[in-house]
Amino acid sequence: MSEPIDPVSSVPDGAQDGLKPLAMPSITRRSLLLPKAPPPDGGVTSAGSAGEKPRSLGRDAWDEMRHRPMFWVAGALVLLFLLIAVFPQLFTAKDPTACSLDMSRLPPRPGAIFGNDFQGCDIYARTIYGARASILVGIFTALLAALLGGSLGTLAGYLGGWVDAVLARLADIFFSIPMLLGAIVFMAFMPLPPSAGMPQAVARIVIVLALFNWPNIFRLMRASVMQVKPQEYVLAARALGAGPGRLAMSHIVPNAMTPLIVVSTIDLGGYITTEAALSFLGIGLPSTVVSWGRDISNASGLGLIRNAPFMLLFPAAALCLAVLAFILLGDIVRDALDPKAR
Amino acid sequence: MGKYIVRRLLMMIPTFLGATFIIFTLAFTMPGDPLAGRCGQKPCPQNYVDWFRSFYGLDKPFIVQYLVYLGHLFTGNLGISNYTRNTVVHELAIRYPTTLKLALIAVLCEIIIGVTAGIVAGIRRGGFIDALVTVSTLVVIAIPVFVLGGLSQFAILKFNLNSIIPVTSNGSWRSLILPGVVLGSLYVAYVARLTRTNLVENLRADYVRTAYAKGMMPARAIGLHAMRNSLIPSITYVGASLGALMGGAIITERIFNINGVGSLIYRSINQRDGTTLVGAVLVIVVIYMVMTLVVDILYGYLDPRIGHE
Amino acid sequence: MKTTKVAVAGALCAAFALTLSACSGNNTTTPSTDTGSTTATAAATSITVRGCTPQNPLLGTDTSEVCGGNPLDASEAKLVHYNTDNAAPEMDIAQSIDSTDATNWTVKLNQGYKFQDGTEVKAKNFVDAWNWGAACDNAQINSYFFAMIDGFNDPTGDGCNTAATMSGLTVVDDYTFTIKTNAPTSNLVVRLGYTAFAPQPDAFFADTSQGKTDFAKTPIAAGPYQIVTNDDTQIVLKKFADYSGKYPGSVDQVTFKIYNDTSAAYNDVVANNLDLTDVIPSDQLVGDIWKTDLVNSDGSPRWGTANTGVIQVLSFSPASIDPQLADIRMRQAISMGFDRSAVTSTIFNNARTPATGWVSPVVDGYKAGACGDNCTFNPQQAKTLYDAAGGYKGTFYIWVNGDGGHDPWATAVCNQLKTNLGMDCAVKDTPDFATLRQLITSRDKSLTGMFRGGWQMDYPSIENFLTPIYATGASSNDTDYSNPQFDSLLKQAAAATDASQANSLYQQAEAILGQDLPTMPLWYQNSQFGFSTKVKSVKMTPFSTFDFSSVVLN
Amino acid sequence: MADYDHLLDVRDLHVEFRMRTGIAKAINGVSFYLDEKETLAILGESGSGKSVTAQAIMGILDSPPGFVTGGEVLFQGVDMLKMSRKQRAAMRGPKISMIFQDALSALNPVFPVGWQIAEMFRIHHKTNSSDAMKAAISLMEQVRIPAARQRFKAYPHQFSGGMRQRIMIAMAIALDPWILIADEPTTALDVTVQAQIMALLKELQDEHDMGLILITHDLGVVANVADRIAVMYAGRLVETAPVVDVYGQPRHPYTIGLLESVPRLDTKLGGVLPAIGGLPPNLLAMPSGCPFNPRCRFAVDQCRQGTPPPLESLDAKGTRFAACWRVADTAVVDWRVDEPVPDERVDDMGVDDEIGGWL
Repeated sequence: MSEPIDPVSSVPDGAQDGLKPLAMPSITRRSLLLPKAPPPDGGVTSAGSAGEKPRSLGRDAWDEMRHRPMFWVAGALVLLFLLIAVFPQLFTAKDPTACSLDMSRLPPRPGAIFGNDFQGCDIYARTIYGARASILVGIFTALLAALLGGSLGTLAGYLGGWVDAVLARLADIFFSIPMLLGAIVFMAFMPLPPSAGMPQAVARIVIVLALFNWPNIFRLMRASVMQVKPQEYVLAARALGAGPGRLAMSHIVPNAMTPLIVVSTIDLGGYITTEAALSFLGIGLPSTVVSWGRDISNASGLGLIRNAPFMLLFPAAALCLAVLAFILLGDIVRDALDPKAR
Repeated sequence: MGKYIVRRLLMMIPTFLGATFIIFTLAFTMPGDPLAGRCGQKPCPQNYVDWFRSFYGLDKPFIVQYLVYLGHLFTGNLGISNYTRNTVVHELAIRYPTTLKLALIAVLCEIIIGVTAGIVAGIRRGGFIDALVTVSTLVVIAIPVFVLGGLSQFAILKFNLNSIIPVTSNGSWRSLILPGVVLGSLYVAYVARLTRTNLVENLRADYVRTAYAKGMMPARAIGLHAMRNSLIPSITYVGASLGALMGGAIITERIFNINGVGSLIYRSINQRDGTTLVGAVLVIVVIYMVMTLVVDILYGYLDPRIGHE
Repeated sequence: MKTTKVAVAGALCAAFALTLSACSGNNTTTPSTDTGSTTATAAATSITVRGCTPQNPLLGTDTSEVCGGNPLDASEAKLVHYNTDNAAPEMDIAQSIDSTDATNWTVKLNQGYKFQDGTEVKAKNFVDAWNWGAACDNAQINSYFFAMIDGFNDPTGDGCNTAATMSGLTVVDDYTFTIKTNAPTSNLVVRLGYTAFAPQPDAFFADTSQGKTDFAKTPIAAGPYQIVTNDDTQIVLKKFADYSGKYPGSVDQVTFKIYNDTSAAYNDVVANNLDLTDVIPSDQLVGDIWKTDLVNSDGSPRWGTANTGVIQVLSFSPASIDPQLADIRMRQAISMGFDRSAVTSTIFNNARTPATGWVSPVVDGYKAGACGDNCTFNPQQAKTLYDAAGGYKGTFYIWVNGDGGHDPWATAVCNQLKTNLGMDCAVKDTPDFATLRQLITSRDKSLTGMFRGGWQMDYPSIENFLTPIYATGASSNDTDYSNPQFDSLLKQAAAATDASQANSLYQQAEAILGQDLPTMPLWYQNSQFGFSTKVKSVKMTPFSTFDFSSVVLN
Repeated sequence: MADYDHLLDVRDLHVEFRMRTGIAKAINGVSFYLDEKETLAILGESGSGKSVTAQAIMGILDSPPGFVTGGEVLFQGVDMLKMSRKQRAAMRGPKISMIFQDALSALNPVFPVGWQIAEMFRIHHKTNSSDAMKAAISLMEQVRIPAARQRFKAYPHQFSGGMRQRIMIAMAIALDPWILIADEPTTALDVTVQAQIMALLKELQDEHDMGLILITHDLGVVANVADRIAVMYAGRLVETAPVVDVYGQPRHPYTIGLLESVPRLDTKLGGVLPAIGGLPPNLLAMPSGCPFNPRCRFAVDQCRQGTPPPLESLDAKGTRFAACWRVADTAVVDWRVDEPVPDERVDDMGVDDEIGGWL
């Protein structure tokens, strides 16, 4: 028998350095990415391998999704929410801040289909206008986290060495502080200046949420880049004299983008929830900004739930629906991109 | 293995120091004065202010405060709460049993409800139960805990079940059931989906086909071979979630009046009780890091392919 | 939460129990020997009460908020006891407190009054305790309460005595001591019922721990209940068997269960897991739902209300911060521009009463209508005045602390101002009370518009609603209000030896506030409370504390 | 000897996969047989249905989506498709067993290999664990795993590819089955190891008197070990014959193509290796007529329409069959002579990476 028997061979399908912390689903914070089996190679989600054949995979994924009604439902909902966020006035003629105590807690009726809240404001108008802040927070946090985590992850994965070591530790630090906790502390640390309007209020939440969520994306991107880097076409490009910058931008990043986009979409729903939670605690958006979190908070006293459940029901339903739409969409795209799940 | 653990422990040090520094900086440079609201509408007498600042070391330069804190830390001294004047260790010690109970109830839900639902959905893939589990878990994930908490309290009160399942907690096991379930619901949903996904993946694995080829009935092929593999991520996830849950649950503890670590943290932020805040967060960070390590080791133990050499 | 914050807003004093009813004469001892003796024989009776985490050691001189104050008040006896119905001062440990010139006072003690460790309450227990509490070295929160005593040496205005003792206090014999005030203080007797003036036993002085924290864990006092255990989940008080005073407790044991959240306490009362809660969450007031929750099976209510010495105001930012508000017409317009009763009825379900002045109706000397037309809703005139003042440029802010549940009413006020005056109004909520207070005390330039203030009286006197808040340079004068005429009326009133004369002077001073409008009165607070099916005849004092002498078990 | 013609007789087997995108008819009327101790090689490209056939015989099709929709699978004259699930399961191991291409994924990664072998005894014979362990170690020795006793507790990933395949084999022969189905047993292995494994299989076949169904696309392997060959294309059997006949004169154009594309010593240096142009048909959209017609250089109009040609006997002995309208013409093709490469031939072997495996 000539076959070598290696007493302890490594896992064949990959780089198991046994050093990296496992990509355990992080729970306290983050992503509604429903974790796949944490892969033994430490951080590459199964979608990570998707990067290798983006084109045919994209086509396949599209074919797969096209046939799923849920994809269309989720996609339509996302579009609807985006439209509401951008043009709320298309959906209601009422001013969400025009309120009269005479109308306090009037139940749903023709002309005010969601009823009126405690202050006598029209709940339908507030629910419509409330979408904007939440969706903005969601989108910009996802973008910022993707930008921050993506670029640092690319750097770490591509450069390796001490850059990687330092960035990885930095990510660990932020990863080890639960997001809600970190956000609460940061909100107290960074109070909104009194003159601040909605853009600043949204920006503050976006910064704080992104600050505690970038390690997610960082890890994902780093693992993707590390996986893509030794691929032959990258080596070939390098052999042809592509500089590191060009190599990273034109070969590595595009191939590692797919998992990033999927995870960001799913996370987006989580950001909306977290924003609502912060507003619920009274430290998120100020009361001057119409937001679901505030309205839910204002309606969620037990006495109010019992007296005027519609006050809670409508904004809560809108919030849940928006979150659901984003995570559902992300989930479907992820499933479609993951050949194993088909 | 020993080497791996040592290496991981060493790697925790910079993480730990970094986290201390960030939290300490945030906590002690936070705008707002612990004394501002302390004497009500009236300002506190200057002598009290002076005493307060020197007693809690707030009169020293920030960096000195930090170094003194670190020094104390290595002797296990987490300082004194400026709100209750108890030691932070004491503040944590009296709250941890409650937080732990709550975490255990949530984890129990994860295991009992989450894993079971995931298994049933995975085995009956594409069936009604699968659809039900998939949709309901997504909905649960989309509902913020403060909405779920409020609705559950409402339901309990509405059906007069308060005497059986109290809607607020006094720290007893029974009174922690409802908050535990609410807190656990999100994790239950995750666990169910994780279990389902892995089971579905493993049911199609070659070795399950091998198991059938070896003449096994589905009970053994699925129940032993597929399950053994599918549950590894779920088990480690549950372990990791326990680590996260032991950090306290700020919102759930608020809604259900639970005197746990989460409410301690919230109070210490509101009262600008920096020492308590830093102490509590550090303990959470350490628990989280240690749990991550434990989970990784557990993973290696459950899945022989993962080596920690 | 809200009421806690309100209460934090002022040092709370409380009274203890009035034996049976208000008709008991001041000096009539009504020995409730039956209740006293049952302690040993019958099964011990016990009730649980909502509590919260004390911020400071349980010392009278170091406690300024309800969480520590409520249990402490139940355990302390002071020279003076406040009537549980009308807050009028009644002699308790003191047999008499007399003065002819409102400056030199002689205090005679009842003999045989016992501390809970069996030692007798003597004159030195007062004098030493007060000297200790006033001294800067001991850094007590309430040290400034002694500032009216002669010899309180405070060259730098720190609010404490730099010396160890105060010359104005002299022990005459075991049961007599004298107080000399450094200025005429006509309402001294009323003040002496405040918790800071409680005596301390010898055990207190024997304690060598820093700040007497060991003693303060389970302090020994002279009141009807003794604090036996005190931890983070509950504070347990047992009836003091040898209580010497006239206001004994009824049940054998009172347990303050620590709650973080008032709605949790409320739910527990509804579910009979808790016997008494002194706070009903505001959302439960909506639609009077709490009244339907809290009924016995026979339909009798398990709830009650009480007038309390709390007033809410919105303070106009000082002119140095917001010059636009310097114009009195602007302030008048704002004060007239919204309907107080609409807010109290809709937002508070009448748990507040629209204010007509700056002084709570529960105190002696209260006179309605000090604010006059300026506090009467009149949108037309408000609009006229507003336009005459040139309108408010920019956004007008109403500042409240976001953790106190103030957002709803502030939003309602804002919405009305928007509608009635056409001003651009917005509510600003700070993350918490501390942040708001800091913005206020530091006279932060961003604090334009109005900010919230809640004042809970320290002692039941009209003076307490005026001097600390509106006297020039007073400690809580957040608006930098200064009017020499007002100040001089306050001085005259303090020096008056006749109570009614003093009250009338104070009322004149209050009327000046009605013209100057430094702050805008909103409403007087009423307290709502709930109790379990286990107890009955629950009564709340004007200090929002329970009267433990009246509570009985079913 | 017994009242059946063949040890295994597959008659008109139909398998389809019901998917969201449509029904794929994976196996369309496949019939063949296997006699005792005989070796049958099933040849074909990926997707031709050879593995599906094997799984259908074993009864381990993924179902759904796979369903056996017709035919019979007679083992010693008894139709296994009519058995209860339990009876069927009891067949697997003692009667028929199977080894798979990728032993790493076919072995359960979280159980020790010895345990997995011993499991055969425990589930079928209820053997106690120590006896099962002894039997497993003896099997491991039989398949020549060095230090079998020590490696009993090792996990699959700790073995090399060849060793893993040996473990698969040990497991498959544990209960001394009548038939062993080997589904591309050597594809994933190094060339030297391939030979060793094939030799081992052959040896064990003789020792245990097993019938062997060898599923492969490696013609080199086939030539050495097989008695008969069955060639599959697009879910149909296109040619079956004794191995010498096929190598001597393949009769189906597809078989010819397959044989031509094997590099030989007499292939001209620098010459282009012939390959079958085009791709196997999509099972969801079969071409009309003979499924091979788009890639067939013999195709005529008859091949392009109507029903596919049936498998017909080519000789009197009844050992040769082919499914082609033009068998008459293929009989005279001298496939060993290098012909000019027709236009439609491409030398892109990368279109299907699995074909590359046997080059």
